[in-house]
Amino acid sequence: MGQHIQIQQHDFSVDEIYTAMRQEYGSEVGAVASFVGLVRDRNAAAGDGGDVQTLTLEHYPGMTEKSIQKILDHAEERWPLLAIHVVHRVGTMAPSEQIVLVMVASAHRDAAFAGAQYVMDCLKTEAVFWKNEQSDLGQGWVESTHADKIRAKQWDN
Amino acid sequence: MGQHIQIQQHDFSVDEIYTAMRQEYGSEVGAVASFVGLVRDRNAAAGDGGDVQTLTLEHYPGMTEKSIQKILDHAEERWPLLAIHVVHRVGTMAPSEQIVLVMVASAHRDAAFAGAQYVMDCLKTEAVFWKNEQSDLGQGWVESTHADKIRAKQWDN
Amino acid sequence: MSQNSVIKSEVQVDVKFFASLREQVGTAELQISASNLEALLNALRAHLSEPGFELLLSPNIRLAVNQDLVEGNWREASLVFASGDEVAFLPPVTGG
Amino acid sequence: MSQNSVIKSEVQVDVKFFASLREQVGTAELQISASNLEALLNALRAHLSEPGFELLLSPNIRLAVNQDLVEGNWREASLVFASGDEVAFLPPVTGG
Repeated sequence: MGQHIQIQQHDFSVDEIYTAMRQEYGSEVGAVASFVGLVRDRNAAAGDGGDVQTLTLEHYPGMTEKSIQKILDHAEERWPLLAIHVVHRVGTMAPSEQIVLVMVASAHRDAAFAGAQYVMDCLKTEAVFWKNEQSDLGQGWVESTHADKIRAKQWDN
Repeated sequence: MGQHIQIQQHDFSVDEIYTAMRQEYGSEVGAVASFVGLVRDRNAAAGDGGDVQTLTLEHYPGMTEKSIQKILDHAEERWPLLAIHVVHRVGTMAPSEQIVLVMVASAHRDAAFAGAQYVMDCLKTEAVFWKNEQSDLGQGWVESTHADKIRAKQWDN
Repeated sequence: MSQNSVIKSEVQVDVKFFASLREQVGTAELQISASNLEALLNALRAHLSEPGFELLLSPNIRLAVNQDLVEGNWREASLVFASGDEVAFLPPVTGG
Repeated sequence: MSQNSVIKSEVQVDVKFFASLREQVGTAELQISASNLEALLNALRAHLSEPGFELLLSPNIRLAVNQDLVEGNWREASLVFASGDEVAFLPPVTGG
């Protein structure tokens, strides 16, 4: 399976990645499921109610890539996938900017959907990133929620 | 919620639709889940084992749009969605061409994923289309599989 | 009875066949004079080949009137038509 | 004991703090002489402020050695270091 992991400061083009995936796998691909996470203007952090002005993502170069690699390996074991492409930005982003892309190609729609959702759920709880929100009322570190953890746990069954 | 349904013969640009959705909903959007179905070269029809040369989609103009409208209305009742855009091609397509796009924007990742998956599952079983595969060994009408029906039924709970 | 048949002849419905049914019936569309379902089926029985007509009654065929599916078993529904009504026979659908 | 401290001084590990820990400890990286976890924690206790050091031991902090997470409770693991090892204290992660 093709695995592509990009950690980068600059923005990404969903279209370029989709086009490359179609070119590489051609008519084997029956299904491409994608997810893009974007910066919302609503505060998700300490709950001080301020609007998000910027979001800063920190990572551990090397270990972050390894943590995502593990997630993709698990996805690959579990579903018949042709390719997974993950792009995760780091650094400081403004509302409405793209943060993360997960794109999964498979022959089959259920595998593509499950693969993409699994990878996203694990990115929330296992990938080595830290998220700091800056609002007009201050700044705060965001942790994965209880709901995130439950969602990730559900894949253990 | 913004609902967009396009039934058309010509191909579509995922990127244009994604760009328009981001522009329209801006920093309210935290999550965009997309699914593209493409023509595979493997025969899914009567099981004669021939490679697919072309796939022809037939629809019932007017009623097909209504059937999709109903699916989107149900999705909207069920999850907090900002927008759903469905493009479904009709006519004759070759392997590796795009058939269908479902793109769902939401503030929240789980709603976006569930909405997109729900719409796709219902398109398989409820949307008024008929699919004919032409292979080197003949032609055959494709029906939704038992697995498709079970998957669609699971949303009833 | 004779009054019925007079009414029937005044109501023209547009009958549509899709996909495999269109192929098997041999036509996509017919104009039929029928003011209700029973009259329509009688007209179609006369008009179509025996196997073509039997296919319309198969359990997996659904009926739509003016683009709305008839709920439940349409074969047992008492449907009354108005002129210009669109009556469509639909084999099992699949999109996506 | 004295032999232990000689060995200890020869092993330099690269200690990293991320995110909220980096802020609270006040530094991203330290070079520490320590050949095992116990020696490392002793050195950090001496080097960091009392509240900064206590934070490292909080239940939600994980430890990675050379970019591999230490499984189970790292506080009870017997970890031996080699020179150049990278030891990272990680507060709860979240991506996506």
